[in-house]
Amino acid sequence: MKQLNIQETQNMLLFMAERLMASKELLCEIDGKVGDGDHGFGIERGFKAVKAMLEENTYATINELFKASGMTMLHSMGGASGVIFSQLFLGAAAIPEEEKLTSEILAQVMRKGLEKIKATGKAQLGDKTMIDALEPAVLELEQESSGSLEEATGKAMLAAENGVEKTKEYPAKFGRAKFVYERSIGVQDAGATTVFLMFEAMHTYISQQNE
Amino acid sequence: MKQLNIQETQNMLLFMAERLMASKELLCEIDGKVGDGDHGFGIERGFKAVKAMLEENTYATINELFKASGMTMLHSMGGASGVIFSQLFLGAAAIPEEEKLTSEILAQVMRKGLEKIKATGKAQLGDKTMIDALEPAVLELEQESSGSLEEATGKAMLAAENGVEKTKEYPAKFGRAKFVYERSIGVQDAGATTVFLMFEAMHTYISQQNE
Amino acid sequence: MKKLINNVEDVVAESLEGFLMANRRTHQQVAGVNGLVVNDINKKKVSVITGGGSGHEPVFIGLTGEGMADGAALGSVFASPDPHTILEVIKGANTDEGVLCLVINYAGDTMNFGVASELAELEGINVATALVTDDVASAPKGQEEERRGIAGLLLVTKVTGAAAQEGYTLTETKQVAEKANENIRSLSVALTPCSLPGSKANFTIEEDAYEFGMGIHGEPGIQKKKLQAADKIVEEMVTVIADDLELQEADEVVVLVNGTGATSLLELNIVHRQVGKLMENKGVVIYDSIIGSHCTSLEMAGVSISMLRLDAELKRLYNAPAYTPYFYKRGEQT
Amino acid sequence: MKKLINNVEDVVAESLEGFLMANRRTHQQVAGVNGLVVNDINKKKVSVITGGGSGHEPVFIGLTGEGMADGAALGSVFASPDPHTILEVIKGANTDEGVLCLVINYAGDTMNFGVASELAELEGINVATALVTDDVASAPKGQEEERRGIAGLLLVTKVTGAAAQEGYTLTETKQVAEKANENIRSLSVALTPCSLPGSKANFTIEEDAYEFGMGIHGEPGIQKKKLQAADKIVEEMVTVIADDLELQEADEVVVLVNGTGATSLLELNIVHRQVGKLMENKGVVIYDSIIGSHCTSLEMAGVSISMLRLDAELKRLYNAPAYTPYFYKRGEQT
Ligand SMILES: Nc1ncnc2c1ncn2[C@@H]1O[C@H](COP(=O)(O)OP(=O)(O)O)[C@@H](O)[C@H]1O
Ligand SMILES: Nc1ncnc2c1ncn2[C@@H]1O[C@H](COP(=O)(O)OP(=O)(O)O)[C@@H](O)[C@H]1O
Ligand SMILES: [Mg+2]
Ligand SMILES: [Mg+2]
Ligand SMILES: [Mg+2]
Ligand SMILES: [Mg+2]
Repeated sequence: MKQLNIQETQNMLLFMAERLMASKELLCEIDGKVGDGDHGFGIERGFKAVKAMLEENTYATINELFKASGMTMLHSMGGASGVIFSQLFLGAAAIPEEEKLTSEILAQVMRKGLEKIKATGKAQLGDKTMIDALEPAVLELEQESSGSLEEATGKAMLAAENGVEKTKEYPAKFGRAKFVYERSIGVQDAGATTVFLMFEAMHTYISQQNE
Repeated sequence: MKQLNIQETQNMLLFMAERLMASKELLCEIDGKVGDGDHGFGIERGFKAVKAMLEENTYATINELFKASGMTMLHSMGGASGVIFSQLFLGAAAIPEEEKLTSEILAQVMRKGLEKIKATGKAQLGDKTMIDALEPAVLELEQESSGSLEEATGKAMLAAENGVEKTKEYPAKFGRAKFVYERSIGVQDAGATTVFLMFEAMHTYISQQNE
Repeated sequence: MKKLINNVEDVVAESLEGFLMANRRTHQQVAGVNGLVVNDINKKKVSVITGGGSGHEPVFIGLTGEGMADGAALGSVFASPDPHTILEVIKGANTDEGVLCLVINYAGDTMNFGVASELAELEGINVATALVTDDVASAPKGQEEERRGIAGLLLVTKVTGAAAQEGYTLTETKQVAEKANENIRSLSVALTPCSLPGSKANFTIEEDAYEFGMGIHGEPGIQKKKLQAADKIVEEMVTVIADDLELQEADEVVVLVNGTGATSLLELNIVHRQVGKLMENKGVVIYDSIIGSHCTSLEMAGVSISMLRLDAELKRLYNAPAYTPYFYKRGEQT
Repeated sequence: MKKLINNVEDVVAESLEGFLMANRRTHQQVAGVNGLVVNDINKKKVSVITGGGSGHEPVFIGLTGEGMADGAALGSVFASPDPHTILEVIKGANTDEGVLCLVINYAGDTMNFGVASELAELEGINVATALVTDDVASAPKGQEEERRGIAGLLLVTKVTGAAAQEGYTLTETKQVAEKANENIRSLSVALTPCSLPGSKANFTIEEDAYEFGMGIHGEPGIQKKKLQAADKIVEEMVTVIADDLELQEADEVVVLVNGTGATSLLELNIVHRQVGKLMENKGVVIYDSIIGSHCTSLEMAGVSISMLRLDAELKRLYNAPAYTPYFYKRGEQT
């Protein structure tokens, strides 16, 4: 599959919302190790709101779809990840209007999102945040941007997974966990885990469409 | 041994104080089952004060000795048992002055104490209070009042022990435990346990003197 | 349960010392005992004192202040103060108009206050006692005087302190305390037990259970129940209280939602929400509500609900200004 | 940990509802969001608002009232409110003189307040932000602006609210908040963890250990230490605070001994006693002390100590009257 239309993209986001909502406990547990244990609740709140919104509305462009999702997350989640994760979707505001989702479009949305996140949160690769999963995933998307969505999301997912593993090695410099700088070594980052789960959900949805 | 002089009686009370202080945890645990778990602390406070007082002072009569002990308990323990247990010793105020402790004098002190306790606390035999240990013990003391102190305190101790066992059968009608009326069945009374330990201490002290 | 203390025996004395260091502008120690009185006792009005075991903070220290109690006698944790302590507080608070003791109805408290009152009378002090028996769970209707006292003490102290301030005589002040007590009911539940400093918890409450009908000393409740949603628990509590108080439509009440220690205000507010809804359904008017941890059992998680039915006199007295370190009322409510 | 709640998702909204039912004479909800403002916003003075995650009650609701904050935006438990909620509270509190946001320095809070402020400015509202960064444990000296905010927020809100009341401009009000923040240090320790509604505790603290340098969200502290007597723990805390604040002989401070949830007032007073002794040894004057559970982490057992160094301006502002549902100051202290 090389592209999704708007409705299919919307269904993919719905599928992602379900998957992430179901990961609440896992994400709380990870966040609880060195953070405050609420990441799963925030993610659940955000994706629950996104799901409700997507079930009610239709969109004329891919950009509108992503932007609406981002705005919904921004105004429903709260917490650090509310602003951070919503900006990932709001990246769609910075690219030309599209009616199809291709590997290239997805790469562009996520690249813009990544830039916004870095500008807002000031974190860089290696700071033990969701960026450690997101940045390598975006790089893969960009490399695979002429290939199939299945291949692109699959590689991005593996890169994100690898990024999650790497977060275990770093001390946290941003977010709640930064206050336990040394004690955070060995613990994986919650937000990075969410990024992996998001790519995993996209990849699973797209693979299922191919069958 | 048929009698103790004032100094020996004082030593017996010191010995009792040590023994009861050492029973703090046991008494707290028993009180905690259906009461508020502080009986051991109160008994420790009272006997600690008694011990300090006895180590500092000498007395001209048995009555003074017991009265001073009772007043010290009254003004140091607090709680229900502060008033109740101090009155056991304050019973000595109601009998003629004595310079020796015999089984008969002991029986008289305890009888008067029992009466005061009943008048103040309104509890009767079978109400699951320290009276269930004290009343049978006083009866034994009275029956053995012409015999040796060792025999008298030994029988009183056994009667008290038996009384403690009986408290398990009754529901509480007085003190903290009364509020858990039915749930208190099967649990022994803390104050009754203290009465047994007091008689046990007296008996042990007197037996050791005989050796 | 770990605690921020030094020696178990010094807990009450050190705590009082720390309290007084922070409140020296308004409070002072009664020399030689674990007791305190407000500064500048007004000799021309009845003094109201209270007291009991420690571990219920802010009760009893937090009940002392302008328009509330004038002094408090403090016992060891969960143990009534001894008569000597009480006597010294009575003497420290004594005025030309006499001293009223507000005592929660536990055997230890009534006996020790009883002995202390006798001693005070021997010293020529005019002293009276009013008992607080607000806990509906502790004895059936018809045996109200057997009931123990719990968090309702706050509200009884509020109106009684105001009466003394207004110049009521000792007898009148006692009467108003009794009237408040007749019009107040409370009920308490616990989700977790507490432990005395230096002890383990007395008993356990299973993860799916709560204790119904608690006193304030960490004793087990009268019944163990299966845990439910807050609204359900509150409904059971309010039903018992409202029935016992025979609340009628258009009655006016003051509500106290009291945390017993580890209960967050987040939860207490949720409890109050349901109390409000249930009262609205009954047509009972909540004149005012107090939500907070005023009468605690150390670190016990739980809540008590109290309701005081108002008449014109009690309402006026409730509305009078009051300022303690942990409770205030500006007296301007309309 | 069992809790008195209904549904996990409804905790904050229901709690706010319950709070407002009890405080309708002084407070009102901001329509559509979990936020509140005081009744009768004074349009002629700067409004001060605050907000953050829930689970710290009485913070943030308990900071709102006469002479304190004019509104508060409430997030989910331990999560900053979203920008929409904050924006609505800013709008609800807005005046001719503008709105100052008092925000504790956590990434979530600064980001969400940041977005909300941008949105407010787009709507023509004059809005400014002052951060509270009182926690000495969270970043070394020299990096004060990196530090997180904890219980010191109460004292910063006290003086900032008073400044707004006195008629300070928005810029001046912000400056006084910053000055208070520069002169305040806090440190927090925990004996037990807490658990979010619907979760287990995040981590455990052994029976012989405590966590040193806690935030207010139940995260682990910066260090685990072996449990000691309260006086020792307090000494360690006070030493860090006094050194960082560079307290000098004859300095005047306000002390806040803050319980984090399950800590009894009995313990807090013992903590305060030792703080008082240590300050006396140093020749530092404690102008006033606040002892209570003002900024909590659900049912966590622990304590934070805050010190605010006063100058003439801060003292005057501290002394101004203030009345919130959980804090008052009569303003007559001499
Ligand atoms: N400055 C930042 N830049 C990027 N990601 C961040 C930043 N701060 C926090 N995060 C991400 O947010 C996650 C925590 O989110 P969450 O627990 O929901 O918020 P909070 O920290 O407010 O409790 C972290 O695991 C991290 O990945
Ligand atoms: N009315 C009473 N008459 C006799 N003994 C009583 C009475 N009330 C209580 N007691 C005794 O006191 C004991 C409890 O003492 P303690 O725990 O020290 O006091 P408190 O009940 O105030 O916590 C009970 O076990 C019982 O034996
Ligand atoms: Mg978190
Ligand atoms: Mg007891
Ligand atoms: Mg007791
Ligand atoms: Mg959070």
